[in-house]
Amino acid sequence: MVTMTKRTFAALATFTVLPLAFGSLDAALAKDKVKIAFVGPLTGALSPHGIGGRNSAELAVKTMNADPKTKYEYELVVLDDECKPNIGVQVVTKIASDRSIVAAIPHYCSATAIATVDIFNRFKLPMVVWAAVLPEITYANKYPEVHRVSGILIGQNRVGAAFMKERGYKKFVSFADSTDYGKSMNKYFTEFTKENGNEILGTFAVPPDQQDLSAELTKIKELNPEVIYFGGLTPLGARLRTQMAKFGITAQFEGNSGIMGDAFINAAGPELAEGTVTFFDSPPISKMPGGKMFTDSYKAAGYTEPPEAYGPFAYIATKLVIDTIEKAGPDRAKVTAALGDVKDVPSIVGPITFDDHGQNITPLTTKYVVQDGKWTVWEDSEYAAGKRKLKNLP
Amino acid sequence: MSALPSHKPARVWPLIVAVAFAAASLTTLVLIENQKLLGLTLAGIAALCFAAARFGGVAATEAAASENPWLLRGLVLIAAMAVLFVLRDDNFGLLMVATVLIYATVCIGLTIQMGYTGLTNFAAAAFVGTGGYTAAMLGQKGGLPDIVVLISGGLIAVFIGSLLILPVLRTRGHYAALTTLAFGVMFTVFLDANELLGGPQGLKIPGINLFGWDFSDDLHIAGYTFSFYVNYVILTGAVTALTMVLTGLLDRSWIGVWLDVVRLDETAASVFGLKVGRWKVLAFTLGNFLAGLMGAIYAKMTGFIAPSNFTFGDSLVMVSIVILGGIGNRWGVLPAALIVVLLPEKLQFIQEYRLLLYALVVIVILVVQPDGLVARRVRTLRMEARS
Amino acid sequence: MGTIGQHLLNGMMQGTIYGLVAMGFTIFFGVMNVIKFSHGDVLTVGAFAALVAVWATSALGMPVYVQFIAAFIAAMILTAVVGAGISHFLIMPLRNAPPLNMLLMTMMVGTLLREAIRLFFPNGTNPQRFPELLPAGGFSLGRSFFRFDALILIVAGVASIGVVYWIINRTKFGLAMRAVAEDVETARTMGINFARVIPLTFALGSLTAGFAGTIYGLYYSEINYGMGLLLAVIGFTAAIVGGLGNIWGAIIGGYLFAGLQTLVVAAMPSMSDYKNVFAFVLIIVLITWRPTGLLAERGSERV
Amino acid sequence: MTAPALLESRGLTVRFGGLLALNALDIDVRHGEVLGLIGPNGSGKTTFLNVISGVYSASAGSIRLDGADITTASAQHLSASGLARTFQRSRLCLPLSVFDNIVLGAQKRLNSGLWHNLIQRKALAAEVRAIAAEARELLYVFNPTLADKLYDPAISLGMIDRRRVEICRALIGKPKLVLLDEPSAGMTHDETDQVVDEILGIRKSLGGLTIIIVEHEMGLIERVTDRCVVLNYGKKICEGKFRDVASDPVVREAYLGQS
Repeated sequence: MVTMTKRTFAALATFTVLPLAFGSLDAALAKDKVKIAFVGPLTGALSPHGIGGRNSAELAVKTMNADPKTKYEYELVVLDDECKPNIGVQVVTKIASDRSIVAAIPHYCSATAIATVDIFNRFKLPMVVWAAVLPEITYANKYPEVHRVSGILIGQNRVGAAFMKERGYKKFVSFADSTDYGKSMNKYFTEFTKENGNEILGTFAVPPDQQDLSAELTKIKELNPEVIYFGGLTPLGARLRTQMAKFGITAQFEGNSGIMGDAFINAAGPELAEGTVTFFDSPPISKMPGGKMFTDSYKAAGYTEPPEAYGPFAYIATKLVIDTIEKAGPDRAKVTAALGDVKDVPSIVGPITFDDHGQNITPLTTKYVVQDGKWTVWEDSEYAAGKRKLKNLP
Repeated sequence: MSALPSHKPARVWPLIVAVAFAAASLTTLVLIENQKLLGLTLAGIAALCFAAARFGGVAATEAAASENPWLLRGLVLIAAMAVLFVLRDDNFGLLMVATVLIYATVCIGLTIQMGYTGLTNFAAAAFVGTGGYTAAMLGQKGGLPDIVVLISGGLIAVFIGSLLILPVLRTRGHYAALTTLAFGVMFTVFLDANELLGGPQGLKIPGINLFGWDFSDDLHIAGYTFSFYVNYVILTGAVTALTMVLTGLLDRSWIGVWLDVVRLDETAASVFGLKVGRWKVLAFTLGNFLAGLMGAIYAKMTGFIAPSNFTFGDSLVMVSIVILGGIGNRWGVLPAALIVVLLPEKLQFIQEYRLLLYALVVIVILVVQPDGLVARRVRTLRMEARS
Repeated sequence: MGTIGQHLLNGMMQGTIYGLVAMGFTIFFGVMNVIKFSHGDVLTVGAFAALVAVWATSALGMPVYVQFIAAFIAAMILTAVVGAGISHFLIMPLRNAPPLNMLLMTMMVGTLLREAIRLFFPNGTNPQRFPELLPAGGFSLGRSFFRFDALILIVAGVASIGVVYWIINRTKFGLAMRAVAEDVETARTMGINFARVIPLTFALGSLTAGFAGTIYGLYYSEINYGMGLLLAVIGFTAAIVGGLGNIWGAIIGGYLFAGLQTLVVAAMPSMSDYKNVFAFVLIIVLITWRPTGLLAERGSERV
Repeated sequence: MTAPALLESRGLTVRFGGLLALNALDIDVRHGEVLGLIGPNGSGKTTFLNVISGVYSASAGSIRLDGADITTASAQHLSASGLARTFQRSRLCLPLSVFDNIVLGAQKRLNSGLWHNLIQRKALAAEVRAIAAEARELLYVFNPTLADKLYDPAISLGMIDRRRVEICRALIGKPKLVLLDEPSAGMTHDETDQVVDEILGIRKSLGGLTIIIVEHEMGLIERVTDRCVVLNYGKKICEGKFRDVASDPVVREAYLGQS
């Protein structure tokens, strides 16, 4: 920022356009300032996730700054990637070429992350992806700068398929959105379901902004599956669940990380959401060490928007980055090296260990079911206890 | 026949001042990060432009420019080099400048279509995307030199456009708007559904390499290091400049008149023997070629291509550049592209309120300045008559 | 193929909503020669107004039928006011500007409304549940399931189309509207208050969006800030395919588009992601065949 | 009837839906004459002009120009065969300059090739100079001050000057046959007189120009036409010198019946 402003003045002087008064320089600070960047979708349909993530990252920065023991004063630079790859490339170029930014916590959307990893590598900016879940982000390259705390979507689907098989379900319909996320979800769901010897009666893909699902649902009703698997995000998921009921389709509803969060239950209503099962890469944070502190301080910080499912991941990614800077110093290369050594670092979503691709390999994939309008861990639910029953159980 | 009225040659200094001012404004806007300073600068630039228009500065500049086209071109070249030097290692700034130039060139193509010929095109982003995907697919196969790849981007966009030519020729006004809109919406849906072209996840594309000139390398000139984005700015700048010159010549020629007549009155045009369809096809082709070509460059510059870059919303952004700039004025496209591309970036500090504010700004401009930033002037072929 | 009846009903419901939206487009175009692209987002505003009305009335413990009526009234009043406001403050000042400017302006107004709902409605980015106020259930006929609520809403939608048609063709206000649509100057000399007819027409057209928004909420039980955009695209398409300025054309266009979408999914379920590709290709073919719409726009160009 | 007519229509019929706009019309236009086309509103005068200039197409019958069948010819082809016209409602391109508007009339003489227009700018400039001189000359005949407004936008002109520019646009292409559709429309009586004198002047200087003129203003018709054809409900009801036609009882009834 300092160099930027200086250069701005140089440009102005060169062309003598605007007579400008010099702004007062910031008073000298006790601690050195270190900048880190957060990137996520802040506008558009996915903005609740982006904003929840931003709030959580901000919370981590505030918490660390409040700690007198930290060596540096941290500043969070927040940028909107609109969940579009080209905008992602723009904003990442911006932070990557700003030498005062030491590390980044980027991206909710996978396509955007896949587009930007090359830039992180080119400009040697270390980063920790907080939410995008497609495997390619970490596994299609071997960039030392690239890390990710969120699990890849393969795990959710493997756990999900095994779980459904255990329950005895045999006939599935896959319903995914036509984005990279939905397509990938469908791919792994199909793979694992077939591996388990179960049958997929039909596969449907619709654009995430499609409102009317009646034509698809009429077809699904004919197919009469035991389970409808949904690979997509909350808005379409809630729509599907709602319209399923209107068509009198009583199949069991199975989702994944895309519908995890209160928004789904609010939009579908507690009655319809009841019994929905989902697989997500984190245990309830309230049960994890430090988790309650996160929830409480998030509330205390006065954020009106919920952190959403991946808020805790943004929080731990930010915290991890800051801890690493504290240890290694505010230098991109040193931070990159130190991030490579992360192993069994405790966090509110479980211990973090990066493999040689920078992927966190210890996500605690957890099974959830909606019970009385709340996401409940399967093992703790009345469903597991046999007091309530999933739909269509054979 | 009486001799043509004699003119005093126009003074050239307003032109020099104007070009220097434009270069300074561009550099400043790209560099400024501080919000207050940005606001001040914008206000300053607006005030100066207003004053220039009020006291005849704009007219003087135009007169000087149209009488000394080569001086203008030379000045622009010098100014461009100065800007490049100041921004030499600012990757983001250079990326933004190249992006602005790409948008501007696409919108000059749209100006030929919508501003001159009156062909509504709400699928510009789809044609840009066609060029980008062509570059991606040809790049994957490999073997072809990049110059061929880039030009193929334009040609394939023309080819895809030719599938639409029948409805475009047969319909007018809002009906034509619908055909292109439908095509634009269809394009993204198709890319999302289609696995061959990378699907919604998109494709990676290597950078440009023209005749051994690798665009991914930083430049070292006279002890200074220039970011590799300078390559892209040079390329896009050259294409934009060439497009501006050719479009200017087109506008100031019989063809320019015919295109205008086709837009303004098809019946009169055909009664006086103009082959309306032929000129529409020419305009549609030129515009789509530019869109495809720039799409190929853009895809190679950002290194990645995905359907969500080429939505109806993106087409709308391009149409709004054309309208905000002053429809039919190719010069207006430049400041409009700068504002429309840079503003959302500079508004990052208001985060989720950006789109709201952007919509508001566009509405205000439309109400206050319905002719756009730089209204189109009446063409006078007088210059040609005297030379 | 036992589900033809089901698909027919689905298509009818969708077509009714599309037709209502297209009818708005055509009313605005008929009177002012403008495409008001914000129409879809006005519909969203209506749906959210209806939601608030239902929340308020149910919090006051009112019976369901009061909530039902309140939803429609709130939606229609708010959309009428918004529509008249847009016409007065934004469309009238620009009425002599090129049509493209108007199109861009109304698209931006749409964006503004959409973003305003997203940012200022509590939890506005997330989809909202719309309470079910109509009797649940239905009856089966063969392998088709006829929902009561769908049947009621189709009847309501068709009735509202009839009412609008009646207003335009049988009332004094409708006469004034049609006079203005025919020729502003003549209408003026006939003593028609131009400055009053225009906002009232926009209020009427927008109010149908409020009505459609409420139907939408009741039928899908879920509304969200972004639903208007696609509806605007489809409504615009339907109005154009039918022939701008022709109410019947708009309604036929609405049912046609719904029919196309349904047909693709019913015939080729595995290609459902190509649904809109097919629908739009057919639209392009149709418009090439009839360049001024199925029911051609009235009045050919005078030479 | 020794020499063949320049334009002849035989059994020319135009239908719009159920409406019979032109009903089996036989009209001859001789070389070098000024033919007046008159008749009450809606009698088919303008429709006749629109059919022969290729704006509408005939439902039945035939049209020949200089012996060649042009019944189904496109407007472009007709323009190339030497036909030019003005319109009842001014159809100038208002945002364009007077020069641009006039140049449209000379379109077929100009080189519209891309190479010529973009690259061979010297040749283009020579063309511009030549056509500008011609346009100036033509405008000068009408109104000397108009010649100085060659590069003003058409929108800045008054009604009468716009009409003049339209007529210049029709004349600059050196047509064989000019169709004037209500040249007096939108102008005052005095202005009309002025334009009539100018048309007569031009005709004299060009020599041998054939004109069909559609007009309501009977004074104008009386002064300029050699012959008149009277239409009613798409049918020819009378033909001859204006003086004879004007006194014809059938014509009088047609006009009276209308008013």
